[in-house]
Amino acid sequence: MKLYIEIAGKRREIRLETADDGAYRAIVDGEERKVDVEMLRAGIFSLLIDGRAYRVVAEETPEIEDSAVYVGRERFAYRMEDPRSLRSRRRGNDSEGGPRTLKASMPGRVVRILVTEGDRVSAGKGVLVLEAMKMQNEVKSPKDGTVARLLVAPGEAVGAGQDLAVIE
Amino acid sequence: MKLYIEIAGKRREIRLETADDGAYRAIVDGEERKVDVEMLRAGIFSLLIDGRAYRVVAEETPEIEDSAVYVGRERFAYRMEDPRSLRSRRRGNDSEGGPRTLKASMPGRVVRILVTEGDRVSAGKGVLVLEAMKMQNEVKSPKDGTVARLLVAPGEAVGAGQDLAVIE
Amino acid sequence: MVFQKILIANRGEIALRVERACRERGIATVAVYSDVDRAALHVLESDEAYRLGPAAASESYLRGDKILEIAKKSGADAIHPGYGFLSENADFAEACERAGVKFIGPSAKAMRALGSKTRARQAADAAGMPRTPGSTKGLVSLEEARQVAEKIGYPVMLKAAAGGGGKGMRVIAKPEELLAAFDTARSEAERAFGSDEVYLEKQIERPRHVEIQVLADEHGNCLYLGERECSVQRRHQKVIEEAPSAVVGPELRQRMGEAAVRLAQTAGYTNAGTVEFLLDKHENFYFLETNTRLQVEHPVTELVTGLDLVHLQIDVAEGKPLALRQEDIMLRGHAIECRVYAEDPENQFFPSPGKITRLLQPGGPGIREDCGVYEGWTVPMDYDPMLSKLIAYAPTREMAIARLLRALDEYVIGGIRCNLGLFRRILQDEGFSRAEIDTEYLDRLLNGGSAVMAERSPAVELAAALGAALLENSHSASASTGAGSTPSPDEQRAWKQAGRREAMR
Amino acid sequence: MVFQKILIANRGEIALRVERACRERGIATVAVYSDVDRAALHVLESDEAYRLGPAAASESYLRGDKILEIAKKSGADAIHPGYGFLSENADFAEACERAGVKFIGPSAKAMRALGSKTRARQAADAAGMPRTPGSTKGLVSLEEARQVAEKIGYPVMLKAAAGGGGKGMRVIAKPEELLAAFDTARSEAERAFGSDEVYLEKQIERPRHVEIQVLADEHGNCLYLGERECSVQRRHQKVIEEAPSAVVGPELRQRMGEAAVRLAQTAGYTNAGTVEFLLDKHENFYFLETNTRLQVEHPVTELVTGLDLVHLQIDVAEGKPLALRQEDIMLRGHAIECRVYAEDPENQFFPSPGKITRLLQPGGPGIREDCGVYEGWTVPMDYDPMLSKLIAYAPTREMAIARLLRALDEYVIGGIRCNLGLFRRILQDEGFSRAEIDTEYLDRLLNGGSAVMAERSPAVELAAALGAALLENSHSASASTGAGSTPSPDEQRAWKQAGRREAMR
Repeated sequence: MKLYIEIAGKRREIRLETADDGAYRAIVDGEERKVDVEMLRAGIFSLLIDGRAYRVVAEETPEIEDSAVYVGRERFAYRMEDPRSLRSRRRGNDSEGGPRTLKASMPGRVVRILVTEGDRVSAGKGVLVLEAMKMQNEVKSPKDGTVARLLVAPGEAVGAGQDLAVIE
Repeated sequence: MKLYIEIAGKRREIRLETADDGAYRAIVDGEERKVDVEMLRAGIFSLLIDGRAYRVVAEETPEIEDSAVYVGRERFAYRMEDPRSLRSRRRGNDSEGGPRTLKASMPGRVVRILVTEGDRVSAGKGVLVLEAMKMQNEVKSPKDGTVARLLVAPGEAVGAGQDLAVIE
Repeated sequence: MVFQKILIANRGEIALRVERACRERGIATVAVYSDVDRAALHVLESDEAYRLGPAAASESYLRGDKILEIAKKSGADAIHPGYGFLSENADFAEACERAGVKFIGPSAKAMRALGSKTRARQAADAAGMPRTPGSTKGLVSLEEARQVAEKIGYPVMLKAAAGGGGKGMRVIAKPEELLAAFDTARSEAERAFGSDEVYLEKQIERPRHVEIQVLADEHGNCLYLGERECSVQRRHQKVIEEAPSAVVGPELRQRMGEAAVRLAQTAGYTNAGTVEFLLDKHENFYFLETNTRLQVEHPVTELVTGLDLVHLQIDVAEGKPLALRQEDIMLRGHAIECRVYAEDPENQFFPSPGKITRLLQPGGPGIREDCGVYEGWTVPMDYDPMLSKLIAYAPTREMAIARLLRALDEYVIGGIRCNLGLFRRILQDEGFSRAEIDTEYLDRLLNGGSAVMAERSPAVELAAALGAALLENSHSASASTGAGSTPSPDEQRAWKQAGRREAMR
Repeated sequence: MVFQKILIANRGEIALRVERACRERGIATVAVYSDVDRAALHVLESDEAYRLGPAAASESYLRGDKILEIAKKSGADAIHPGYGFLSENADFAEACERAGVKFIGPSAKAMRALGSKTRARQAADAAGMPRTPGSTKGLVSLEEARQVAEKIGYPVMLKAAAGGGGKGMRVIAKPEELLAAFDTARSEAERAFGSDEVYLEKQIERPRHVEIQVLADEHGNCLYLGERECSVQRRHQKVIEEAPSAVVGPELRQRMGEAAVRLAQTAGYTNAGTVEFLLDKHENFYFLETNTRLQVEHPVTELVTGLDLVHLQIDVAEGKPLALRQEDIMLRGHAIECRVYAEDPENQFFPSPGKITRLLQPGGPGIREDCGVYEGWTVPMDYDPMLSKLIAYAPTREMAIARLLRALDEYVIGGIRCNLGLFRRILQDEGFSRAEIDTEYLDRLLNGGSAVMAERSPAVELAAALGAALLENSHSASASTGAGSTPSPDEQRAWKQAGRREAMR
């Protein structure tokens, strides 16, 4: 299995091969590494690389686009590019101009909506208010424009990253 | 789903029914109980029965015949009799007379075998020695008889309950 | 009397904390829960549990009437309110008294005397205790506010008398700001606390927040159990607390402690309570307010005194006289607590409720964790974001810091964002090591540029890349066998064998 | 000097314990492991890890040569031996000295002086310390054994000079038993310890086992850190330990402590060590033996003194003079430790290695767990059965007992048998509550009939039956969807919804 991974600001090519005895070989960016792997339980590995020990823990994020591993205490978000990988996804790129979709910055509940469809808004103007864990947060318009659509209603619970409104 | 269960010295009939709304109804020995169930994670339940709270934890034993649950700190071994249940098994009954199979009382390693096939042994005579965790344990003949078969060799690792020898 | 059954009118780690104390005394516990808390730990570990209502606190944990009804129905002798929710609600305490259910805390009367900040300031004056200059009654007009501010000198703090947790508080640097602040603070106070009473006090320059734990029985005995320093705050919310304070010596401790005891006794206070002070750099201390309940940060006091505050609360509520005298209270070693929150320090500290998909907890010498969550638990969005309290004890402050950092290295919370990284940053900061902290310390640290990223060695990055690849590999493997994201025992075995053969070279 | 890197020549909880201390000091750690320990926690939490060899200790953790080679190759400054394995091996300590790798423990010379029980008895005489009557040299003949036994009076104990952990020990009640015992003990000692030296001592009637923790630096300073009572034993193996002893007052503590310090100083002892005594009911104490290493039960001393023994060991090994004086050592509160073993108290205490399929660990106030295992770990059959040490601290002995019982209630270890139930039985025993314990206490308790089964209320039995049924139901459900024994997220969700609707009525 060969895969490309974007992690810690680098793009790496990793080949994992099953050797004849059922074991693995790893070639990272063309360089073969001596790696000893032990899975303690699902998603928790002990890696020994040149004698150094690393505790690698999968975060097990529910969202596919948001994969991360911990090495010791450090969190590394990553993105796979292997077409065979289940988790490989392209992120939708927001175009710079054109309509912009307002997304929820945190999971929460919509407590107030400050505009109505058709309103003109300027960049930085509050569009609606989310509340979670006793903290209110005003979601602001990213640009000057018109409120094309409101996708949520007051009282509605939203997840992080959920679309809230479209500004044209 | 209806099942029979032997637990804490009692045989109980339990009917679990899925109600129309996807919920459950429990009838235990003909009596309907008000039970509120919440699974915290696989094998860990919170039960509320008439307001009392119980933490029920599945032991997740690897051996099918050896199922147990903990209620709080107390361990309850149980045996299912539901033919639909995966785990329902009949225990093989050792016949009182006739050949007797010596079983390992603990997982361990066979360190010495004290008899050879064909030897006459009396009840209580040591047949072999198992070692685990720095403790040696002599496995003894359960009856007067002849060593019909030795099923293990010195140095061999055995699991708890594994057959070691047959005494006729 | 000895309680047979206690209802715990709270949730999260504090509910579990109280349940554990009850179990240690052979007292049965009654838990209450809202709909989103049915699977919470405090329900799992209780002896009885009853539903309160929907998620919103106003329909569940704040419903004193329902809670009292459950207490009576279940035959509870007493109610422990924890902190937050109904813990400082004098009406609820009074309703308990009337219903013959013991409220584990001060009397409604003492709570009223010390609960309002203005009344507490009057009590401080009566007890002859230093407080910040300013008004001791609600301001009736902007004109009065102007006069007071003029007299004590700017900058001043405008505060809600009924406030708490940093809400309804405003710093006013110059006279021109007073008008706008006065009106908005009043209406904000009215909305948040149902009272528009506000007052003014002088702002102390770079103060430390140092508070005294007091404990009073119902027979007139009152002790102080040393101080806690809680200067590391963000938006007036405590983030890290420690005991003892690095700058409080025995003499100052005694002066502050005796002042706090005097205040408690003046108000007829009973049970555990905290008297908060601001401390300036000249060792002058100023009464700030009183918390008429157990504090979040009580464990640091427990670790340095060797006492158990919840047991002592129950002793007192059972009517026992305190078995300790002031000279029995010895402080030893140093304890530091981190409040682990579901919030994202890298994204404006936004709340981060959701499912905890991974939880590895630290342990070993000197580590105590009072945790209210578990792997698989979905942190609801409806309450306070506190997940857990991680506390380290060690012989010295320096070792306690090192120990907390070690514990943080072991700690993994996955699936939601949390503030573990913030603690690392603070605990590794030189200013914090030197105990050069005040209530604005953390804001300065956070504004002083983004965290210096721990240097990531190429080796660690390689490990991360390989770890991620291995993980994807195991995901693909299990996907192809159709077994979901958890590898089957067979697959795990295959991995193990692979590891044992020390292959991959 | 300050160590940069320490190799830990051990496994299990003690290896992790030492790793944690090193991490707190910024010292890198090197773990070693046998083939069955590749996935062990002490490997996971180390900075570097190297394979020693096959499972058998003689081919792995006892291979001093390999360990020293790894130390040199990895650039470790020092080796911490933990307890057991090479920790009391003077030849290994000497090899470390020669190789310029600091052995964290006493010098080989001091270890030899106190490691052999007969030589230690001579040292005790030299230090003017009371010891059990009997020989101070190996017995050369049965005839000599007869004479000694006659002189000190039966019953006597025949012991291996090189023995430990209760092995090679025999009680001889009358002269007729001496002949057979003498020969078998000699050959057993030869087999187990490579030395057939045996000696005789008078058996003390119903003694308590009380030991003194000592700590000596390399500059001639030596302290005692109070006592531990370890009278609860099975087959001369400690099961429960506590500090302080319920029967040792300040005066007796001082006498025993000073005697222990004298012995250590006579032998030129450095680092942490333990001097074991038998204590009779008249407060007479008799020197028993010395353990020239950190003890399993060191945490109870840490909790009552507030100190950290592993840090202190490293300080001493780094050549630092002790920063403490005897008058700084204060005992506060009470600590009790349970040694959690993979053994089956209901089946003759047979070992129970195997996979831990379920692990729920206790926490909260006053609980420390030094644990070497995790859920999913397969406990190997090749070593000591200790899984974990559960330790409770509380202001009083009574509260510590209650707290341990509370923690045991929270604790679940599934998949293998363990002795949690034994601790419940002891901690609930009246004799133990009254501290009426001696080294035969546990045998009497276990022989006094089987455990009184905790009464199982019909309600609990019903909960168990329903729990089992629900479990089978979820197994069947997942079987029918082909997802193995772990319910899928969807199924879990279905359960949750079922729960929320409060159905099942």
